[in-house]
Amino acid sequence: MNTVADLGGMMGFGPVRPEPEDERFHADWERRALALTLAAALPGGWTIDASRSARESLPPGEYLTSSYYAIWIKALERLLVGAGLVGADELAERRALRPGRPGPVLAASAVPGVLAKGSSADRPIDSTPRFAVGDRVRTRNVHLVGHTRLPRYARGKEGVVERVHGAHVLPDSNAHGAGEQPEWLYTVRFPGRELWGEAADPGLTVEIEAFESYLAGT
Amino acid sequence: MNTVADLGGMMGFGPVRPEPEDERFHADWERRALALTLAAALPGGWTIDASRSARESLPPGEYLTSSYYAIWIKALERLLVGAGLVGADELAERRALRPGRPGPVLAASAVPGVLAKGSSADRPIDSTPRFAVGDRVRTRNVHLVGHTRLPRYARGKEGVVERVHGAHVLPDSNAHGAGEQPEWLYTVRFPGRELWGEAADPGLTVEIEAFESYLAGT
Amino acid sequence: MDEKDMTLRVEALESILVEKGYVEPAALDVIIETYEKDVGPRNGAHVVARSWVDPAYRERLLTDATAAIAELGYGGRQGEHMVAVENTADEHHLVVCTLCSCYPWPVLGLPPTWYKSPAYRSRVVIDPRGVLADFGVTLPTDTRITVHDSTAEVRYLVVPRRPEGTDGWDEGSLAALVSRDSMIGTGLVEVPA
Amino acid sequence: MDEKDMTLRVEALESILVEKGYVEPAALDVIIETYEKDVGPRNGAHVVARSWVDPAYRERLLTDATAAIAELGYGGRQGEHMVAVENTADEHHLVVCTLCSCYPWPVLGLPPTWYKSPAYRSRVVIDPRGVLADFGVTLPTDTRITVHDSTAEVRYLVVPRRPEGTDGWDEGSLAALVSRDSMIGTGLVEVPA
Repeated sequence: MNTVADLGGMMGFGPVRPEPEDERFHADWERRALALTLAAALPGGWTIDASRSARESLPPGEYLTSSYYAIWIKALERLLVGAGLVGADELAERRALRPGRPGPVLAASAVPGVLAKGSSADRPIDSTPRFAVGDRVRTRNVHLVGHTRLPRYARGKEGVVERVHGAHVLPDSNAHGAGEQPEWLYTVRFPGRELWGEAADPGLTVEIEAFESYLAGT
Repeated sequence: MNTVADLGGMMGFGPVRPEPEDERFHADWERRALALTLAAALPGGWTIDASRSARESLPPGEYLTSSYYAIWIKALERLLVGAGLVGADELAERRALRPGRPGPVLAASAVPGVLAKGSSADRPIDSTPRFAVGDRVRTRNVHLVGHTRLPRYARGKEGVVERVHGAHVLPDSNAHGAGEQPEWLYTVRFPGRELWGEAADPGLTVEIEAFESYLAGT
Repeated sequence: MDEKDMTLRVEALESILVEKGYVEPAALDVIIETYEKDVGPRNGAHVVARSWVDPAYRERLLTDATAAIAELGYGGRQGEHMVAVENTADEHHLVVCTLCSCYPWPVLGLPPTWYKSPAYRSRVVIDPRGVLADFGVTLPTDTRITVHDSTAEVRYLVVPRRPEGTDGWDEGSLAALVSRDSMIGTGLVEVPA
Repeated sequence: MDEKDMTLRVEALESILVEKGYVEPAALDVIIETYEKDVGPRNGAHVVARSWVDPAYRERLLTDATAAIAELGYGGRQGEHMVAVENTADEHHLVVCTLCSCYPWPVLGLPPTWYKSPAYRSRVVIDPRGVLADFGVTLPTDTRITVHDSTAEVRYLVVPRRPEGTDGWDEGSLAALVSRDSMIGTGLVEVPA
């Protein structure tokens, strides 16, 4: 989906404002927003790809005027309503109106293990990788209505395969409940001039991770 | 400039909401916003290109959450402050704090003539057009920090010259007070698939107007 | 957006500009009256209807729209460089300004809100049939669609297809059928049932 | 954004989720404590300092960062697929996620606000030197810059250059020099004057 969340190369957002290393949260609600987002994923049952899709699908003006933890909370509310776990009326009234649905809950005792384990995106696959390190490839010019992870600035561009990772879960499919459909994942490097034209910094290289279906040979 | 105002191909803005033909304004302030914007251009002395640049340079989140007449007013305020005609303090206090600077003013009696005359962008030029109708051209992949009128979706794309207009004022230069620097202006047509990839509507063609410096041969 | 604050903000700006001597209030009234009463889509409908009844005029309109439109007394601001494009059974035209709000004022007046909205500007160049559906318009799948993105000072007028069952109608009756949307390409002209 | 309303909104959401039995409040506290106290950029600094003092570890880190980082006890959520890239006199690395906020949590903790901001995400891929200037960092013009846009589940750790004048320093003293920003690429490591 071509959303305002796909920010690479956009202009007009002003300077970057550095921040001290120990400034982890700016308000207590940010702490709770982080924790709620992580904890609700278990009863919610959605994938990380569905979460990202929900965030980037917020109304564009709202996305750009919300802080990132606010984006998380707004997307979490949508996911909860979408999954039927919370009613829109409950969010509007800001209180529970009905009992919850039974299901898995993240116990405090399970948290360290869950965070330490993480969630690998690597999956077995039957095919061999189509591309090898050093191959020239061209990204496809695709404009999907659904979730995708090929940024707009890197579409239809020629680059070189820099790394071959394993076969990873395909976000385009997994975000929409259409299965993991793992694909080979590559790091592809592009000269700045290929992405941004002749005026680009001559010393600039940009790398992205690209799934095999994002790529064609040249 | 790659701004959020460059909207072609973006997604997530919801349905288009038709409106009756006689619904010209939705509030009285919209009427005044229109008239102020037109009338202030004479004392302001800015070009239409500078006006467009001011509008698209509003903070991106503000641009997307403002109605179009609100965008006009916010840009007008910036232009007035930029030209030194109004102080930021006057806008903040919402009243004049100092006398104005003498200069041209649009008289009521002059309005019909000014609107009827308009303002042609056509200029004399010494060169002959580099491209002719039917020529294949490729738009340049440029990402200027300043104002430009080559939409992002049509950069680095191959098309065919459909019309050759006269030599017109170049917005890229004129918006920033660097002179009119007229260039030949062309209409270029692109198959939908060139712009949006294989999944595009096979019957779609998109045309843009492109200045000569936006184009290269193929 | 806060409508009440916009009212106060614009009132304040007007009073600042008037007090500082940059703007003459009567000039504002003339501008508003011009675009509220005189300049609007009935001008374009006149042009379209004339092209339907007068083949020589149609030819001039399609060859040099600025001059042909001036023949009927329309022109000026935001219509200095006009191009007319004619819908046919094979090809349907749509007009947009993806970058801002460029629109042919002398023939269509001020643009409607939707024309300036991100929803229209973003989508019509990539999914024109989806946009047409929002207007209740469905074209045959084999009708080609050409979208004109007004990225410079050229302005487009779509000449819609003359509906069947209007043989012998006079120019005024035909003009009454021509909607604003049909001259942008988001509507078709139909004879009321 | 209205901070007070966000406070009320998040409180309400928490109470709804707790009352409906979806969330255990104590689990929230453990999550917060983990990322506020345990998991942060000192982990990454440990990894970087080890790579500076132990050439064999450096080699393992650059070959298989996930495994090398696990050797020091770090790993898990948002660090499942790590790649380490090393700054040199010729090449400087920067990490971004233009699409959202992907970041190597086990080694750097939660991302700073600026890392998730449109200002950083939009600009660092097209104007990295401009972004570095916002951090007060100027690189020699002939230093090449490689920007890593984390568009999938691979996460990057930048190994900054070890500053001169630190020969013989032990791992702990070196780690104390390594800032979070230097491991994203927006900072350099320097010995305090």
